[in-house]
Amino acid sequence: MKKIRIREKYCMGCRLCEIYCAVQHSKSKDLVKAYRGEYPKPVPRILVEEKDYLSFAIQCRHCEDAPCIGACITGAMSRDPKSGAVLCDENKCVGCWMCIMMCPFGVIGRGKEKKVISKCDLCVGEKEPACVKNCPNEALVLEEE
Amino acid sequence: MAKYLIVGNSAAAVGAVGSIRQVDKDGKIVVVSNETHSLYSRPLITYLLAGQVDKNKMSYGDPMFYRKNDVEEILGKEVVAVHPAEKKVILNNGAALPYQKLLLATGGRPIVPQVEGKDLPGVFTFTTLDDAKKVDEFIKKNEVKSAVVVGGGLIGLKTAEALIARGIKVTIVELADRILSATFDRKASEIVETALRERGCELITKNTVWKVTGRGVVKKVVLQGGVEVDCQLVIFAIGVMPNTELAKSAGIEVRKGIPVDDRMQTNIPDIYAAGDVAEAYDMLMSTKRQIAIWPNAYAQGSIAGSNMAGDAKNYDGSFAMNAVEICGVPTISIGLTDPQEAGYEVLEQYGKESMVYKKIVLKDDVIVGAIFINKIDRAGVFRALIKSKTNVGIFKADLLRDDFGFVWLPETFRKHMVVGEGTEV
Amino acid sequence: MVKSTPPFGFAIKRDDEKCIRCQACARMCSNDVHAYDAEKDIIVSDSTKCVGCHFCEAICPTSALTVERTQSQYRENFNWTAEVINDIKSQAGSGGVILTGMGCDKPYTNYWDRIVLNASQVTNPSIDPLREPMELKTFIGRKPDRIEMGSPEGPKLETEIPHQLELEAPIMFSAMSYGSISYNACFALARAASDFGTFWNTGEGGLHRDFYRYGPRTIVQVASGRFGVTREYLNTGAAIEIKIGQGAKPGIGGHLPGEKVTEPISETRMIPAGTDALSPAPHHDIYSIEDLRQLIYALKEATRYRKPVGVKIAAVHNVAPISSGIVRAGADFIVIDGMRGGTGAAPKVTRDNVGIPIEIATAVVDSRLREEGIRNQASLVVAGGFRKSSDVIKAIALGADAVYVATSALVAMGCTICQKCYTGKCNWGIATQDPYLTKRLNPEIATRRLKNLLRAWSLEIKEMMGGMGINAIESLRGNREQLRGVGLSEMELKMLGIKSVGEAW
Amino acid sequence: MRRMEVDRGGCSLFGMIDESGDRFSGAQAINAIAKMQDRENGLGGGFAGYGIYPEFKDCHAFHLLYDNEKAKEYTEICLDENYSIERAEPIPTRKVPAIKNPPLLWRYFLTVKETKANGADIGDFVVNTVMKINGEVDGAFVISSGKNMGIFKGVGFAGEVGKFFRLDEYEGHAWTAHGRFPTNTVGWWGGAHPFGLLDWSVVHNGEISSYGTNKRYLESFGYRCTLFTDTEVIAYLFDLLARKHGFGFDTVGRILAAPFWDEIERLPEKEREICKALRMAYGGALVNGPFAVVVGHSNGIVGINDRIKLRPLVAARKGSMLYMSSEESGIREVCQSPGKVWMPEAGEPVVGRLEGTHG
Repeated sequence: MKKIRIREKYCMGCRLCEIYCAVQHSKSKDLVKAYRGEYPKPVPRILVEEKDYLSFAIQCRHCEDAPCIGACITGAMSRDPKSGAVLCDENKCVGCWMCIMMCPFGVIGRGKEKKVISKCDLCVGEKEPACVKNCPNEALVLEEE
Repeated sequence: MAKYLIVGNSAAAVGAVGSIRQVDKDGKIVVVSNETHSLYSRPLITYLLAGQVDKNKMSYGDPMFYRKNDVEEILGKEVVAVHPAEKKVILNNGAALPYQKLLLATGGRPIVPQVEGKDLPGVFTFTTLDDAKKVDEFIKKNEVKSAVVVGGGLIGLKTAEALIARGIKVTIVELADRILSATFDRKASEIVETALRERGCELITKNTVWKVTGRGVVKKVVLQGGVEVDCQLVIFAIGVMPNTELAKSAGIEVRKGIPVDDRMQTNIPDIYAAGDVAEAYDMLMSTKRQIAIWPNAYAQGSIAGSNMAGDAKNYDGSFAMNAVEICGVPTISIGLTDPQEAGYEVLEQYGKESMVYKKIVLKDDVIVGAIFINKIDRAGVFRALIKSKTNVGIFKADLLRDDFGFVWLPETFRKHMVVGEGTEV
Repeated sequence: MVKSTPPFGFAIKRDDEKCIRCQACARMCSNDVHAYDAEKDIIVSDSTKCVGCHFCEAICPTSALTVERTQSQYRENFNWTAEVINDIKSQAGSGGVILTGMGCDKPYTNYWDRIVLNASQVTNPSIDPLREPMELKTFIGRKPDRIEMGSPEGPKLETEIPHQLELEAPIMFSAMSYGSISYNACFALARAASDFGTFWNTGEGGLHRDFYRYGPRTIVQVASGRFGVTREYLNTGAAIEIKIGQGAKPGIGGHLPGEKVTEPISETRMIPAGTDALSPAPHHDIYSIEDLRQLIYALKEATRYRKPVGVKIAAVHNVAPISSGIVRAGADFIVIDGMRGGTGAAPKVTRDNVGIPIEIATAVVDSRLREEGIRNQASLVVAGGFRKSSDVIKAIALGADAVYVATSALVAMGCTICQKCYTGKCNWGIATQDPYLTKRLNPEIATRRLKNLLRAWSLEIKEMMGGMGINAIESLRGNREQLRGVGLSEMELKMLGIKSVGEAW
Repeated sequence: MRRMEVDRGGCSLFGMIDESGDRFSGAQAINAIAKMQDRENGLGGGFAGYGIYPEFKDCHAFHLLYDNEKAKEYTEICLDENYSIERAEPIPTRKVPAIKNPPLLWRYFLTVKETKANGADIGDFVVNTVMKINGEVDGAFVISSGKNMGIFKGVGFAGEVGKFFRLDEYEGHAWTAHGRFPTNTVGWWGGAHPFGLLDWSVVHNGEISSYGTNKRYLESFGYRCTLFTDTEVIAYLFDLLARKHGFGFDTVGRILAAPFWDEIERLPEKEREICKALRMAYGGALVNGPFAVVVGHSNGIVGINDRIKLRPLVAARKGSMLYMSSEESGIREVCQSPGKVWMPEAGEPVVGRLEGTHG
């Protein structure tokens, strides 16, 4: 499957991936509208970690042996057979946070109004995930594994 | 003939079906359940009771899961005997089901204390969909206004929360001096207790039920020491015991649960056990014991399934942990959260205003436990650190940082963590 | 008195309607221009710190930012311009030499813009480069005046051809040291040169171990500081260039401040980390042309005559005779760097006032070498402010064998010529050693862009050559008939050796 | 005398040789070139004949154009100083109505004074004389300076120029001819083709875009390009490459119309090395742009096309006769049933070699 490869040596910590991720998952999908008009403010599903000059963005790795899937008490978390992405059905998720506990990367968060989880969906349906598309330094690249 | 026979129909069964089908696309799988409902998510029953989940949406994940995986479900039947020598099981209707590989995922059943009035209408346990339906009907029929939940563990609290959501005044009775005493430390308990009280829930600790009284129907609960609590509903949630009888009768080794090896096999070949009934390896305790939580049941079922289908896989063990949100307070507890012995180091952070609580327990610079209350977002990283037994000595000071994450970990660890997952570090 | 500091040069305009408070600008600016005010939930920008590099503009996801030149102006005065006044104020404050970066920005005539090219009409056909081969292959190095073969049609080559650099297009990357630019920038130059089939130049910074594999596409420089020069270094490169001078600062040495001498740079240059790297103004073993000859042959000996050895000088008044001397001293190629050539740091007064433009220097050197009949003995590489393919083609037509580009390469990698290279705070990650900044230059992207630039210019050169009816670059070399001057004095035309527009053949 | 001449545009050219060395009348060349008259516009035509002065075969035959007697006087002083003049005479002409205002036309049969040559290469010495007269004597122009050959040219259609010079009365073993269609010049006798130096004569159809490069390249070898014509440049290139550097015509072809690099890459190693070396060293001699030339010299004639064959050149053979022409019609005019007719490849020289000679 195609996965997002993180290249920390090129991450400059601009956090635009977070911005574009949040907007991609907002109502309007428009930068200005999403940030200036939507409440609650859109939340990114990618996280930039920074320490001194080191930084990198991290989002769901869509692990081959994803512990979050088995941890899900409702079966909301599953692997999309087409893309191979680990996706969460927000209609099924009840916010038990088991997946948050199980994710070794800490890349599942509490999402919409803190009721359901929020995680990278690889922007399924788009040609390229928003973070990859908009990373100005190609620190995130989509690659076939 | 079933190639794979699974007794029990919850997390372990689902995990097993998934991994069997990864290896064996055609081998016949049969699931026997003593419940009459097709596969559903058992933890959802409190959400159902609270009205947060529709009764039509109780299925586990995709309602077509079994159909897609070509699984035959036998519902409402009890397996009454296992004949390992003949490789067959007998159902309560006398039918014999031969198998090649057998998985015992019989789970547990709630413990009901032998107190007076335990059989009165209005007294329930709460672990199955039928329980939820009965309680729901009872509440509606009797216009229940107040209830007593006996037991301040997770099931008790989730049930109490559901009842509160239904507008019922709830009193929790807990034998210990605080709720969630098994997984939380005192501070964590207090935060959750405060949240419960804020929702009008009453907590009575260091006490337990002496008797339940009422004429034809529950009227009140009398506690040890004579304290009386009026209520129309009593839920017993003081614990669960594993369903080991079947195994025992078949000559399978049984302790508290069914001990299994690292391939989830019991002492009898081709018979596996997984889930709440199994005693598997606890990494932190360095012993085999039951850890009755969903992720473990699924993982064990999955390992068992792989091995049953001939794909040798080892279970690398687990440890106690849980994630739960109670009355708007998200919590995660992992491992040894409150060791009393010497030799542990504790890092703590507590915000009085935010009610954010973070606690990390270390032994010899290795994390062995952690609690996260109200801010839980990256708890999984700590679980991974516990599991990998990483020495955190050099970045110990950073563990409590708000922005603690991968970037603080040594490069070698990051590399190790992300091998094969597309991260160049 | 009121502290009289020069007013700032830029004004930052922020469209608040568009600003989403993402704070990318605040996080990114190495000059700390932008800051987020959490209390008011706005981003405030301190224009006084802005160097006009436009990085924030580039990174702003909503295009909310514009960097403009400040509206603050002095009374109009052609003599006492704002620059003059500000320089005086700055020096009155510092008491020191004004430093700057990049090439001369003063409005001396740019002759490239005064030269036009020819094209075929009717009497000879232009050639369509998309249909016909169009050759840019160029060789740098000493050529024999004649080839000897056994018999008149004999198959045997009897003349030994000296080692040459083979270029796919007559464009190379000019010397920029590891130290003046970042590892990633060097990496991109090396890789782009290798992939494309041209050469890059180490400058006086030595060759980082990681780049030894690009040796066959590397010109290694030997400068007055001798940084990083070893026998292995010399033998790893494809050619050696002795650097005597640089167009941006003729007569001036180099100075890499100690804070830029990081561990890897210290290793590469073979100097202690943290110490200033000083390149003396002259080579202290070259006080005459005879000394230069000795160095040329010392280097040839050290490389067993397997590498072309060139000499780079700044274009100064006497450039033609000096070049002739260099060729006669044994150089296989000569590099002339014009006054618009860039630098990482130079005294402003030198940069803006010393040297001559490369156009004139190219013409007079080529003519002089031809007059002396020694043009074949050395290739002529010219440098200093080549901005576009037409500049290149005009230089070739004036007589250059190839050109060196550096500033254009930097611009391809992001540079906006803000001239603050010497501060080491380059937001584009090029002229800096700060690891927070250098990682902004992803060498893969930079490589791609450099290759694109080379490709684009090559295509344009081919288009123009095709228009002239020429399908091999050697037929353009020195072909001044293809050039005509516009608005130039007779003397300038004479120096350039070209006719005026309007003159037929 | 106007010296700046440009011969751009379409022209006709023709060459023929009897490789056995038998001589034949110049009338054939006149007829052939006249056949292609619609390729010219009457602004210039000319011929080179080889083997036409057997009685003076060891003398340099100088053909001179003079604007006036004074030019003649100066020139003759110069010639007298350096050569023993075996014979000096006007070039015989006949009246042709179309040929107007001819200059003074004289020829001299010269032997270099050994004291003057002083051991220097005779060829170079003669070249210097030509360069000197053409460059410094106002109103005088040497159009021909080889041995046992002569160039005859003028303003007018080629056929008429041939008649004017009574070429039907000469016999030679090789002839080349040219009819001009210059696009931007007034007619000048010296500017017509062939262009000659020593034994070399060049007739040329085309426009070389590399002129500036070639000119400056030649200048660095001491040539002075006074005519500013492509033809002059080609003549000097032949002189440099074939005479001075001693290359055979195949090699000259590989220099003037060099193969492309990708073709060179495909050659066997030895040949590749040679071609590469030639391109590297003789890049300045690569002639770029459309051209077809026929070059005459003492040992034969050579026809060659540019590297992508942008101008026509046809060749034919019959017995010991070799023909080359802009159009096949020119050949058919003088040889009705040639044994073989072919279109030479771009850059592939067609070589007519006088028996018993090399080159």
